[in-house]
Amino acid sequence: MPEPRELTFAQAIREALAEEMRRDSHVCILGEDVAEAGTPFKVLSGLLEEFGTDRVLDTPISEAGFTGLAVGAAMTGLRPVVDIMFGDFITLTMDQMVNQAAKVHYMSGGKWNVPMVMRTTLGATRRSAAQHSQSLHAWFSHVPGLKVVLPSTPYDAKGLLKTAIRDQNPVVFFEDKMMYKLKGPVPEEEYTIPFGVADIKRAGRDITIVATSSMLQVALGAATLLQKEEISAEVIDPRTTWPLDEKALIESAQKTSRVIVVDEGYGRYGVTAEIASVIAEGAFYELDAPVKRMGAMHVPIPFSPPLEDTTVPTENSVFEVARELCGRS
Amino acid sequence: MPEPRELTFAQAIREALAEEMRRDSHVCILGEDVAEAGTPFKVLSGLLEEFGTDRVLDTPISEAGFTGLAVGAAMTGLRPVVDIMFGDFITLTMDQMVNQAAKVHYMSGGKWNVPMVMRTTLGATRRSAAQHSQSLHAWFSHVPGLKVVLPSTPYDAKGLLKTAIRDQNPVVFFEDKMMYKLKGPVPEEEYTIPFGVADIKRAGRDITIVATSSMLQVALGAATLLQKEEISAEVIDPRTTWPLDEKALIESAQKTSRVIVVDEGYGRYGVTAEIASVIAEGAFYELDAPVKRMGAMHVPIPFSPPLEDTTVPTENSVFEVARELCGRS
Amino acid sequence: MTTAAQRPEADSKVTVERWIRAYRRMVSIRLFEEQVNDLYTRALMPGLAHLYIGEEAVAVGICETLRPDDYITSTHRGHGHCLAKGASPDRMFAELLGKEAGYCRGKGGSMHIADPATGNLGANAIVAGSVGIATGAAFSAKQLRDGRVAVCFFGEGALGQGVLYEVMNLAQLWKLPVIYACENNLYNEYTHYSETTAGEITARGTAFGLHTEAVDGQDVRAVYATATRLVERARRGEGPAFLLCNTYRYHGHHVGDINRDYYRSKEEERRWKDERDPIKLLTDWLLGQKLVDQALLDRILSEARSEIEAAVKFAIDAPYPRPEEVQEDVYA
Amino acid sequence: MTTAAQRPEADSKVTVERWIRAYRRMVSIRLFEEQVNDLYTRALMPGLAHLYIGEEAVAVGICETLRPDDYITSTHRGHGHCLAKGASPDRMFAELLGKEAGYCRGKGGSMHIADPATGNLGANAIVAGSVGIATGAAFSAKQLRDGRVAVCFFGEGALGQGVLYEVMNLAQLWKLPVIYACENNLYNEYTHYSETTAGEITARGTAFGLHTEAVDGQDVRAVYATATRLVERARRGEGPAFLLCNTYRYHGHHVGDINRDYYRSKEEERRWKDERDPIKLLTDWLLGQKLVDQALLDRILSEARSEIEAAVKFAIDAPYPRPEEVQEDVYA
Ligand SMILES: Cc1ncc(C[n+]2csc(CCOP(=O)(O)OP(=O)(O)O)c2C)c(N)n1
Ligand SMILES: Cc1ncc(C[n+]2csc(CCOP(=O)(O)OP(=O)(O)O)c2C)c(N)n1
Ligand SMILES: [Mg+2]
Ligand SMILES: [Mg+2]
Repeated sequence: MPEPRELTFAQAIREALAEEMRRDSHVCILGEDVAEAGTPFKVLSGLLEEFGTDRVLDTPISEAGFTGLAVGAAMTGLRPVVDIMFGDFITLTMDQMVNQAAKVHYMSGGKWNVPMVMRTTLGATRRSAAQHSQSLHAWFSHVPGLKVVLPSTPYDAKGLLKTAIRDQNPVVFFEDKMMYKLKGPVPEEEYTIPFGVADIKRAGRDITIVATSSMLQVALGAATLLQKEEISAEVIDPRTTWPLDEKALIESAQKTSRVIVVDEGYGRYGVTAEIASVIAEGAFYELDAPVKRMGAMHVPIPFSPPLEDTTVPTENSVFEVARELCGRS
Repeated sequence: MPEPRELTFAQAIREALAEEMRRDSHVCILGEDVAEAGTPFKVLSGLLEEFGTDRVLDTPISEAGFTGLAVGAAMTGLRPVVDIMFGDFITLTMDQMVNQAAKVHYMSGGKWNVPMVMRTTLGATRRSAAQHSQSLHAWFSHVPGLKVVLPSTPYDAKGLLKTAIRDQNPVVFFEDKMMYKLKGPVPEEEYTIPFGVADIKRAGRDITIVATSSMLQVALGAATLLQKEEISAEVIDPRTTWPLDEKALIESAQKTSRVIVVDEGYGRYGVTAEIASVIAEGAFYELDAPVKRMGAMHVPIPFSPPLEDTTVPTENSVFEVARELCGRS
Repeated sequence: MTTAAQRPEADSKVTVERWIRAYRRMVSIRLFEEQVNDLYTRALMPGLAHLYIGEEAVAVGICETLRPDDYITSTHRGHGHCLAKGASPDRMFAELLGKEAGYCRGKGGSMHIADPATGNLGANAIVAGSVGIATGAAFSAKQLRDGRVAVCFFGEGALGQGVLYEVMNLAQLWKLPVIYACENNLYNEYTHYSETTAGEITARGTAFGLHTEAVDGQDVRAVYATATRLVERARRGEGPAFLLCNTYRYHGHHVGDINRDYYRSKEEERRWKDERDPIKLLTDWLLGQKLVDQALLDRILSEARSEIEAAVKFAIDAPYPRPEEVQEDVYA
Repeated sequence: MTTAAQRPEADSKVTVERWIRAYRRMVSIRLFEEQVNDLYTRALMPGLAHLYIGEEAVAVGICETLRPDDYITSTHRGHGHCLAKGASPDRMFAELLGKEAGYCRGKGGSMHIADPATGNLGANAIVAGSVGIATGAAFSAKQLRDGRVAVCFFGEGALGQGVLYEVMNLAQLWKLPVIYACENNLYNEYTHYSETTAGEITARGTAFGLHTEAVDGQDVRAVYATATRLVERARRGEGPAFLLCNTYRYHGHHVGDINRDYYRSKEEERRWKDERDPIKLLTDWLLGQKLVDQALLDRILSEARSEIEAAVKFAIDAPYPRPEEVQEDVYA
């Protein structure tokens, strides 16, 4: 049989957008430098040429303004996909997303819908310093009315983005900016991936590593290191923080009895806290050790490389924590 | 000996501000309708008369603008206290607080400080609907560089606000808008309360109820109901979510072996998740049951009273969960 | 400022029926709001409400020129806008009382009335919270070429919110059919707008290239005449406009704001009520021009009164939502 | 637009020494930025940087009129502002390389240079991120009556951010000593400003009541003359001002933006470099007026070059921060 086709993470995103824009003329893209430039990360290159300036629109540097515009556009027949260049800039859109987009359907008693998608980025180690390196997805995960997606592979990125665009609700889609060049198999055939379904990226027996987005590769790397020590690690990716596939996470924990949760957001009051709590409660009687949480160090991300590199979990740090959790030393 | 003096929560806040403004001429107040009106909740009544329009300033309806102005003012010699009328409006200040205030000290290598305080509110059941009822303190607790304070009594409110104003860092101070009329003892003498020190509001043996802000009274009420069933509940209030007094929380959990965490923020990805995780890890070997979390229902707060009343934990719901946790049924 | 007097041609275009309809609408809004105040004082309404009394000519004058499928967005002081766009009082009252029969099944309350059937995208409790939504609706109208126009109502306090300038810039760049209707009733809550607003309000629109006009917001005929020109212009694809409507609220910022002496004088309130009342001005003109007789106006008034009273009764008797509904409508 | 020619009185006030100093500053900034580009291409600098080359006259013309204790806030394209306000190249380079000797001990990098000693409140990587900070510094200056002025540098792309209008309104209401210096270099990243900016840029200032002027940003004497008037005015307590400086960046949006044909022509770039270069314009004037001879300018150039080269060497040789430092400076 033929080699499965490989695409980069960026190509997978672009293909999902292009397919959905062909399928549904109401899908349009709004953001800064999304048209001619195709974004600074070149993720959208070519879409302007295919779909034209009516459907791929460069905006002023007005994150609140064009996000708010997208909310209204979504309520009135369009399916806008807004591009927030760096996840750090969602700070400017919180009122539009949280007080407006997330609540319109509920406040109107179910009368108005907001089928919009916000695409943005997360992740550090790009030497971009404190205002261009945050992973703030925990905030949106906290808000009823929003759905939050964290793809970790090209395959997931494409399938989840198509689902996001077809969803009737506001969806926030976080892309790891360091992952755009990562390659992975993506079939030619049409497919979508449902929200709220975790994926076991690597099956194992001795310990569960729950990993999101940028941390999946780190977890898989750690799992390989653990293998050398005869520790069989299961790596599971919830893929969406809301809806959250609690059942799959708890079952994996019940099976292995040891759990590490790794996410690139800040460790405190972040995504790892919710997932760890769900598991600690759901697998209370099966856990042999406390659930360990690993996230970004509780500091603004520094610019200096030797400092920045200490702020995020790595294959080795996850490996070490896992070894210890499994009683090796 | 004489009756201890009683003040309402609002009076305690006002007294803390007045004392600090007398002590330090650099303290000033900025916000909407804070001067003549003394805020819609009348918390600041009288301050304009004592300190004048140079130090109590009415602003336009520009939360981002005057919060940003306060960041710069704090860097250059003042100690501004900004008033954000409803906690729901912090959505408009996230960039100023998170990308600017929280990071200035770190990004400048420790050169600039931002000694400012943001006072705002939290809490539902005021029939104010989805955009005036949120408790979003989890967001700020997630951000390194900020400190977050959640007073639950007039005594704590005064002592913690004075500490906040004297702090060299940006501090966010959340007040339960339903608590302003609550009375409690507040001594005449000067005092402050350090951050990061939890307070045991009621000592107990059988179960620990960790409660913040608006949920303290609920927890104390539940503890009274539990007493009738010979269940001795310990009620502990962390008072600041950052810094967090992990030691005190863990010790209480180790002592009682059963824990409920109650906070009025949304239950998902909220403050209860972090506190529950800290306890589940720190008291892993002492806990006899999973840590239970209780927060606001995962819905935008509805207007209709019979609906709204079901969205927040109550004395009875906490009581029921506690009973079950203690194996009564 | 534009006044009806200056533009007879506008009047010639409009028929007597229109002014009678406008009269009925303004009267209904006022009676509706008086009932809201009454429900509050009788402790029958949960929470608070912001009354539109005194500003009726703005909502009515503008909505009179809109198509049923045109869009509006409203504010915390939104009852007048919703009624002017065609909402029915009974379901509005039901919403204000948190009842199942309300426009939002009780979930929204006074500040969140929304109704697709009348193009009402929703009132909003965030100051300037709906400026993005209105602009987005105009964006859809342009993309879908359905000829609709969106009107964004907001108080002058919303001039303090930067997002308004962000969306006006977008609207002008993309020539979107949206009218930004600024209701200057002189106060942001308890603070006079002159303490919160630097420069000329109309310059806030022209600075972003918007066609900008100011109108006497107490003169429903002037509001209608100006709004008609701006709406037709937008419908023709000539772009957005900024319309400053100078008006005044008679009551407190909300129903609980009773003692107002510390921020405005009784004399000021009296002057507006006696000399600038929109219903009185229209009445005097209709009678002065002999277009209607007092009897007709009296009949309209009593019809409106019975409609409003029936609506209140409907709402009071209506059932609350079932508790389970609290979990519905979070996601579509 | 104001040009130096129009205001001889400004020139008469200023001494030859000032223009020689301005020449030295502009040359240093250009040489500094050329080294930054070089460090990037040689892969010696982590991350990216946004070069100020072509815009030197704006920062130098404005900072020349400021007191050492006056405040500035800067942007992602901030090297020129920091140097013009007095930062030393060696510690700047050290910061760009993430070294301990850098202004921020390596924690900030290119986009976050800050230095209390020169009144630099910090460069900012959020577009319009420092407009609140600059306005707040002016608020402190007014409250503390210390006679300081704050200059807020920002690119025309920041006109898209609503918070700018919120703080300009506050500054005008409270008569704060702050100058909003808008550097219009024609592009927001890869998009021409005309696609993102409706109306006249100067109207964005006047709409909020600010005293507003526009100046040729390539003519350091014109910038200085105009800035001096606005700064003195602000210092006298007469309020804020908006200063539009028309300029151009020669290089890409950042050092990695090499192929620019898809958003602007080589011809356009050539015209600005050949005809509107700020250093060349000042040189021609100085020589034309016989105020200096070529030898002096050559000496200044070579002095500047050796200073910059020494600074680069200092930074390359400087040590990185200790890993433990990552946890320091989170809280004061
Ligand atoms: C973002 C935000 N800030 C503050 C408030 C509180 N608030 C409600 S109404 C109001 C005044 C609004 O004044 P204006 O826009 O003139 O409307 P008016 O009440 O005069 O009709 C304020 C400050 C709010 N609802 N939203
Ligand atoms: C809030 C925000 N949105 C987007 C960006 C990404 N970004 C960085 S620079 C830039 C363009 C800025 O253009 P301008 O303000 O004209 O400054 P210039 O680069 O031309 O000096 C953009 C969009 C950002 N840093 N901050
Ligand atoms: Mg008003
Ligand atoms: Mg530019």
